[in-house]
Amino acid sequence: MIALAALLGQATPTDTSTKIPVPQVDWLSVGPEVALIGVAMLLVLIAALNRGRRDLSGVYLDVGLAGVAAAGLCTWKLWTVVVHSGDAYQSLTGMVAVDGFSVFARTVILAATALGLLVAQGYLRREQVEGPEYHALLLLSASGMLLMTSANDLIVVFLALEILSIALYVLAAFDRNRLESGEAGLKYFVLGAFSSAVLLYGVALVYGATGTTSLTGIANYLASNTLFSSGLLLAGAALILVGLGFKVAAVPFHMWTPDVYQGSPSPVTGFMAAGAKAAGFAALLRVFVSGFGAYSVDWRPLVLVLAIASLLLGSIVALVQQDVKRMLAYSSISHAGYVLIGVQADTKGGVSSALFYLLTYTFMVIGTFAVVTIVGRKGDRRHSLDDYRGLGSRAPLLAGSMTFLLLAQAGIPLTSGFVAKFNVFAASVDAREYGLTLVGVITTVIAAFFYLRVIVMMYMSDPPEGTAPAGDGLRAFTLDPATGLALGVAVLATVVMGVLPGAFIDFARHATLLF
Amino acid sequence: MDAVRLAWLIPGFPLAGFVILFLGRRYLKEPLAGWIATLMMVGAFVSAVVVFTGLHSLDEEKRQVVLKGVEWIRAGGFSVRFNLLVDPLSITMVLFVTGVGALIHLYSIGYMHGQERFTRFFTYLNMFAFAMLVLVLAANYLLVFLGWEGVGLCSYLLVSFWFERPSAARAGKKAFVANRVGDFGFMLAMFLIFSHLGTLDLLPALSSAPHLARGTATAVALLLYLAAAGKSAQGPLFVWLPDAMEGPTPVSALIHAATMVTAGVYLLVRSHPFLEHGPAAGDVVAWVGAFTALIAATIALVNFDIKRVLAYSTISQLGYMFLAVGVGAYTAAIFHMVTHAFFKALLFLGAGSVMHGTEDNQDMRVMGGLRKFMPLTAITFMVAWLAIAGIVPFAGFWSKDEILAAAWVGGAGVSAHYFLWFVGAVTALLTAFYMTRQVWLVFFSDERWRGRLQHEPHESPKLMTVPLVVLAVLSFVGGAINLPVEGLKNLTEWLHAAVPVKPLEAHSFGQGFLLSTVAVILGGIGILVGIRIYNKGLRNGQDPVLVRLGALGRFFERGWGIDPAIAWFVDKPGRAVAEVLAQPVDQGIIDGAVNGVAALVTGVGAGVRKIQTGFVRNYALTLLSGATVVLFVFLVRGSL
Amino acid sequence: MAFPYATALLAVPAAGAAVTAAIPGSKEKAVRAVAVGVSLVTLALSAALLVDFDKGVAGYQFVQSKMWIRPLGIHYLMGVDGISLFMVVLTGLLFPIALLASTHVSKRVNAYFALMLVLEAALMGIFLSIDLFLFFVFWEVMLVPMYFLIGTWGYDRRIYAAVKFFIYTAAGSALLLLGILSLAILHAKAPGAHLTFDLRTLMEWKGLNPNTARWLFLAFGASFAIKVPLFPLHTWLPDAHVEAPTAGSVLLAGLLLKLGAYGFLRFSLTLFPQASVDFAPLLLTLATIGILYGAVVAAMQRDLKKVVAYSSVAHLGFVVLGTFALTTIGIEGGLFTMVSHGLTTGALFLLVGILYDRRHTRQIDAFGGVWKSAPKLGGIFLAVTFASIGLPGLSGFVGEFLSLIGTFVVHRPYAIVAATGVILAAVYMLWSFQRVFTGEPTGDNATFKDMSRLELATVLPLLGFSLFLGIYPKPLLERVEPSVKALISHVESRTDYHQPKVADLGPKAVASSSKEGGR
Amino acid sequence: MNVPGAWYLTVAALMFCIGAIGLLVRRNALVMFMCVELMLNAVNLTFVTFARMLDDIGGQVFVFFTLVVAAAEVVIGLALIVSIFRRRQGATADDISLLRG
Amino acid sequence: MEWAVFVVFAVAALAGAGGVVLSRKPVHSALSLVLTLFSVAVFFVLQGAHFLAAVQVIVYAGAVVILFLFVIMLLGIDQDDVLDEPLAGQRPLAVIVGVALFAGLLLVAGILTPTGAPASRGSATQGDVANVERIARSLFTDFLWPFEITSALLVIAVVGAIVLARQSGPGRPLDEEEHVGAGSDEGPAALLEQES
Repeated sequence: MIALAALLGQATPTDTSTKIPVPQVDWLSVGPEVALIGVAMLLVLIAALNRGRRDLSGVYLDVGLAGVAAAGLCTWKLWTVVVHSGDAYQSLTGMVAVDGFSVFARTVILAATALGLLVAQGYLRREQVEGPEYHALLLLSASGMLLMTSANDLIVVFLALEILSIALYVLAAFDRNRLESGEAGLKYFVLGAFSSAVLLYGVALVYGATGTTSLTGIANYLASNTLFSSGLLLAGAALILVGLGFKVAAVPFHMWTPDVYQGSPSPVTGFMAAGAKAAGFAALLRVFVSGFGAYSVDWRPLVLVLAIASLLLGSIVALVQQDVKRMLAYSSISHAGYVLIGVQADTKGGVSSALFYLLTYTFMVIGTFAVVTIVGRKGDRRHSLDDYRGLGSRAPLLAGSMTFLLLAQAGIPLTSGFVAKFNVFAASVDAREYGLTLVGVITTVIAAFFYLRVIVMMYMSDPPEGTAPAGDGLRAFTLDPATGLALGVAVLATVVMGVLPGAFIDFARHATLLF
Repeated sequence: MDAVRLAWLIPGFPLAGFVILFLGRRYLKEPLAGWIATLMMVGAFVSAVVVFTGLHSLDEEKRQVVLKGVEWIRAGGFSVRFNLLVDPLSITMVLFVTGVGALIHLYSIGYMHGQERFTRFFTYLNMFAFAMLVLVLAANYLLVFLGWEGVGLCSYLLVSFWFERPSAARAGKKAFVANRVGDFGFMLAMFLIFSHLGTLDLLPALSSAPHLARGTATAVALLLYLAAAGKSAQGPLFVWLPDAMEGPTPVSALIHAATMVTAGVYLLVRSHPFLEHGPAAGDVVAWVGAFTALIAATIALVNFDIKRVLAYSTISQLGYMFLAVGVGAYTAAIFHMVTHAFFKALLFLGAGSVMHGTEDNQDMRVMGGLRKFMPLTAITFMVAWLAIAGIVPFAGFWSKDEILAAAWVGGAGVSAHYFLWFVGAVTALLTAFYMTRQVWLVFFSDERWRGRLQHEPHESPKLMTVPLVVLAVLSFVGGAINLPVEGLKNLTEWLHAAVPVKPLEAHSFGQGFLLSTVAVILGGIGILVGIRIYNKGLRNGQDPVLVRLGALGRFFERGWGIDPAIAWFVDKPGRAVAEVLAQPVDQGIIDGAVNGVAALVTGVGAGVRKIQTGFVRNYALTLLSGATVVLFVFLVRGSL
Repeated sequence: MAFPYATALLAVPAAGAAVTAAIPGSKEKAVRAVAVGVSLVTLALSAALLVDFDKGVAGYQFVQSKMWIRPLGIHYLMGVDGISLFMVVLTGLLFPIALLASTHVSKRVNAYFALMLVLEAALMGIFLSIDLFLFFVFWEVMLVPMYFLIGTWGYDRRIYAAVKFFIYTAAGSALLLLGILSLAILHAKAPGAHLTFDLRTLMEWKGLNPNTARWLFLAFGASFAIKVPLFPLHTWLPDAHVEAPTAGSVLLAGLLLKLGAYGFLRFSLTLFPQASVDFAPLLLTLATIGILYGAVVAAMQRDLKKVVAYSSVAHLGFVVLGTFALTTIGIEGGLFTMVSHGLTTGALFLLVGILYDRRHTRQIDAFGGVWKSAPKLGGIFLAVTFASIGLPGLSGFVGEFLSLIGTFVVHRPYAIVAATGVILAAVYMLWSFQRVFTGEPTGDNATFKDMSRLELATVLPLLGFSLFLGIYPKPLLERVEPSVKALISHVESRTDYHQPKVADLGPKAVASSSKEGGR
Repeated sequence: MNVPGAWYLTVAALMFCIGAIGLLVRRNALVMFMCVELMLNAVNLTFVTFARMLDDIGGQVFVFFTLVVAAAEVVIGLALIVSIFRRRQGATADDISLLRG
Repeated sequence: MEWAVFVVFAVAALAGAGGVVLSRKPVHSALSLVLTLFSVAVFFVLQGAHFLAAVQVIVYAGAVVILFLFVIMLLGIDQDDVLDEPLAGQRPLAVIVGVALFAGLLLVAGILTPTGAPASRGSATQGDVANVERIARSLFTDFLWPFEITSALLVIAVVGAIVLARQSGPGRPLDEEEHVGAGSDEGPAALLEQES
């Protein structure tokens, strides 16, 4: 803020000439975003130069991964900077927050991006989709997510949201061979645009209420002034909550989720579930906990209701689904509920537990969708529960990974899912929200039921007649090494964070301390 | 003292026999197994005699010896050791248990000849003897209970020895379950004793019984009586005993006549301080005993199964013993127990011998005039008959006389004791009558078996008749152990160390003599009437008494309808309740609730799922509605 | 440094599971050999633990402590005391038997045995954990192998049973998790305290609001009550027991049901003494209902395995009864019953499994006269039956008697009603025996194959231990007693409750009290 | 003289709501997009009005960004519609509801 | 004067908005939209946002609406929209919710009075600097970062449009069997229901 004031002081009164003082750019603070956008453009360039002459799909993947790695390096560097400076700060005239929180959230998103690229590789090969557009869009979307995590201004939040969303609309509609894909894209788009408009209106109202869109500005204004009427601010906050709630698929703004998750290409769904949710929650946390922190008395009950609704609806409706992707969509709604429990606690513990949850969920869900991608086979169509029948004997490793990941999603100990839920509940109990925690633990039981349905199909129901017995697994399912790698990493991360979560929890806590 | 220590050997011998026979069951076959078992019983008997002499040589005050064994259970102040209590009461029991037991073992070698599971039979028998001896020698209620349940187990195993016969299997189970009802009382009695006295050891518990509140003492006594009623077939619980005749006859003789069924009497005599301290219990015991005696006698009157008649007779005689216990004539009860053991074992063995000789026939309608074919059996059987009928000077006379006299005097404050005496006297008359009926139907009258049996009846082998003779002698002279003459009341004096209760006696010699005379006359009448009626055997296969009695007779024949009553009032409703609990309640309501919750959740899911119409405008509507609601909630809350 | 028994008991089966899983399923013999070998090693370890155990000590022995998840204050904290010792030994004993009895398993053999060993590790973990979080981890993990064992290798309705089992118990665990969390966090908020899940620290904390304690007791209790299972939360049990493969049923009955009772003892009583005292009547009532209800319903079952399953409901009722009598005798009786039930019901399930193997049915009507064609089977079945219905001289009696008498001294009505269960047990067990084994065998029952050596080797040890403990229960009771006494005195020190002292029960006390009454 | 900002804001709110209602009632995807545009314009008007009322240039700058976003959205949205409805002539947004439940 | 202009264009804007929603033909909706957009541009001018007014006209009227018209023509200009409502209650509910939202914003929230601090980033109207320059200054200083990242948005728009507009590879028709059952478990009936 001081820097900002100084800048303003320099800029406005005297200098009426055309010279505009360019603000100092702290490149490192936006390094990850820049890296991803840059690589995305590079990919488009490569494609343009190559013009489909050679199969460069491997190169695209490598370039994309390199971009993620570069972004990761920047993030790591940022971490050391934040830790060394010991305090959070803002760069680029207060538009970008540089703090532990953004570093952690970026880590989550970069992990999702890397895994998303890897999972997609097998899918793209199988569906014979050439060209780097997929990679480019994915990276651009990821850059939007990164922007969201570090956004310290509502306008940046809005733009980042649009960047990540618009790319996802396209990705959702990417599979032109399936009508569902197009439908998913269109539905996502219509509702996304609608919710963005609502969010934007909310931003406008908050702007009117506080005279600024900077989150720190809002927080300072609210902390130092008593509004004679809080209606405008609360209306704005409510509409922002709607817009972000839409992105994280919280009930009642969740309606798009099942359709879009089911219709989108499976790798996209995985990426969407992990990344978009993480980004949405990062923004939600930053806007509400830090921006509207002074009004937490008002928004906490609302988030409580959203959390309960998400937990219950997500898990209950998932029970009756026959399509695994759709079931996972509902499960993602209930997962959003768990993260909301952490948000609702409105404490450092709550925020860190939400962050940790997002980290674990990223690996779980992308791993799960990696399996879904493989089982979907050519055409990406075999997603009904029946398609999993006898998977345990046809492809033991695949089924084993799926089982493990589903158990992790169900929150069975020694998986990251358990530790994540444990943290979230701990935060909630710490905030004395026993009722909410109770709903949370009960829904874990309901949720266990539908995860078990898949497991039952894989192991306990006999394979459908006519399919070859064990040993034929490799021919039935094409396992791309990249997808396999992603699956392996996801499982490994889920194990590690389940068995030795201490370091990760510390990371999340540390991230929250510098928030 | 050292001789007393040999008491360990008493249960030790049969236990050893059990272990040897069980482990060596592949190699030990007929008849070796039988001999081993018998030998063990003889060993036990000999040790018992040695212990008896040892104990006898002690001063009367020191005649209660506790032999310390290892600890069995100890938990939080509750402690039970495997201690043996050697005192006149237990040794008296031990003597006749081992003595009669040895004879029956011997008899069984002959009786079980050719049986498929010969070795197993003797294994069970030895196990039974062991358990029975533990029961009587135990110095602790819990240890008594160990033996108590042990004999129940053996009873189960032996009754359903021929488990291929469904009736035998059923009878075994019935016996065990009826006993369990009693065990329930036993356990509660122990709980009460422990919770009030802090110990289950017999001597300390009994000596401190007078400190108990009257109500508690009565409760303990009644609960113990419930246990005894189960084991000794009293009251409605007697129903198992007639069915238990499905077992091999030596088993009936040993377990269901001489030893196990008397355990209840032993238990009450042993626990007499509770009875004395809770006199209301004595009333119950005496009254139920008297009426059980009467009812069982009436049923025996009209039954045609040679063993069942004896079973009902046993119930009846046990009723006498309980009558004695109820009026406080403990010695009389024990006395009758001993003599009863002699003559009832004899009767059963005799019946077994008859069956052995008549192709396992049990129906008295298919007998008659057998004395010519099995004279020894007939003679010994008749000795027992006179003993049970209470004819001077047979053993039964003395003991029964003592009980009736005690009832007349009415000790322990029992109410309406003259009436009790009257019931007892009527029962005595009936006893004499039905036993005469049995003797005449079996050994005298016409030979109704002709044409119905393949072979002519024959006398049993020596192995079986020798025990008969021995028992006949005992039945004849057994009364000598406690003659109602000062100085000859050996048993009373002997038992005094364990049952230090003043024996009840007639107020004067004249009164006593009169009572005895009445008893003998009643017995005589019963016998004479019986002979008169049954000398001609049956009339066209019909029992004249049964015909004369008409509806009453059929009522008797059906065992006073107690079995059907239990079936109607306990079994049927119990089964109905169980059916209701098992299906409608458990599966329907409880499990239904569980599945119902699941179905409800799924149903809600299916319902909510319909909201997801697939139309994007509809989704937008939900979103906008949500937004509006959020807005309103937010604002309304914010303005509050 | 003492031998790390806890870790060894956990690691050996876990490592064995990994090895077993790694062997190809086609090498069936190797899989079996490795699995059985591993379980035998574990048995040897638990036997060594039994020998090494210092029987005079009330507290935990062989404690191992290591920070696990630092930010949450969670320790890898394991140890054994008198209460858990025999659960560990029972686990060690039942697994080799269950594995040996798994002869009929033919599909995915390696997975089966690996899951069994995972289950063993999890159970060891449950019994050895002193840290609540660690306990919960094992508690939940245990569900997974059991779920697969039932669901994959079970009988016709296995999936329904497996899912029901999982969901039902998971529902309980959910509340348990909530309880553990709330307790630890409330404790952490107390001045001078930090976040910890160490049972020993938490049980010494006196700052818990009594009302909160009651709620927490209910949260813990719900989970344990489902596991026990207490009426009316028992309906998962018959389904799971019946549909599970034989070895699974053995373990379910032998060990998994004990978890609930163990939980009550280990956590409910220690952490919430006052609430335990307050809620004791409720639990005693449910336990008593369970005893009668289990027996009555068992009597009406047509499926032999269901008879045994419902009998477990009744038996575990005695355990809970003894536990919530809150007397040393009662609790020791409860613990004893746990071990005894593990032996006898385990054996019963093995025997029912044998019957099923021969005839592929468990319907009681289908059998009859089997004793004649298979005398060993009949004899052993009968012996086990008597052990199960509490015949003195066999282990069942000691436990039942102690729990009942321990209850009687403080809560007479419950003990009296519960004692009728003794009658009912005889009814249903002997009735079943009668229908299956007695009579003249016909048809397939006439050619019934008697028990093989292997089958004898699985059942006889159980029967042997049952007999041994029935005659000489001292080795168990004397090791259990110090811990139980410490537990009771912990409860007494925190509540107004005092168990009646047996020393006060003697004749003199009676005399003086009657005098007082007279005044 | 000057029209108070409140009037502009009211008009903007009304436009926003009309746009929202339009999106909910029209079945044609194109018209639905137009309604979104209406809503965005309402927001723009709100921003500009607040900018004037608070005398802050920031509000006007936001509108600039909104315009960019709107343009990008339209491009993608129309491309989506074209790509879908090229295959299904004369369809409305409702006709693509394979995914539901 | 300003009042008169405001009233006229307010009516026009709302009429245009109504036209968008109520017109039978998409073309008419698009033309109504132009009316509204133009009115909003006038409001911008009235409130001193001259630069935005210009951009509004150029971008919206010049580009966006044209694009709409292109697409309408591509998909068939002469088609009347189906105006009947298959969803029971959708329309009344939509209106109710819309009105409720409006009422909520205006009455309960009272959005008409800003509560913020004035001029945190420089004045919008004061001083003698032109509106364009004010925006430019703000855009390249305070809002430099958002301005830069809009580039990503545009790249996405371009790439996305290419991806979506590319002719679908095989261009094969969908067999019924393929997509039925994937989404719903209600079978082919569900699909037929929508198409009829």
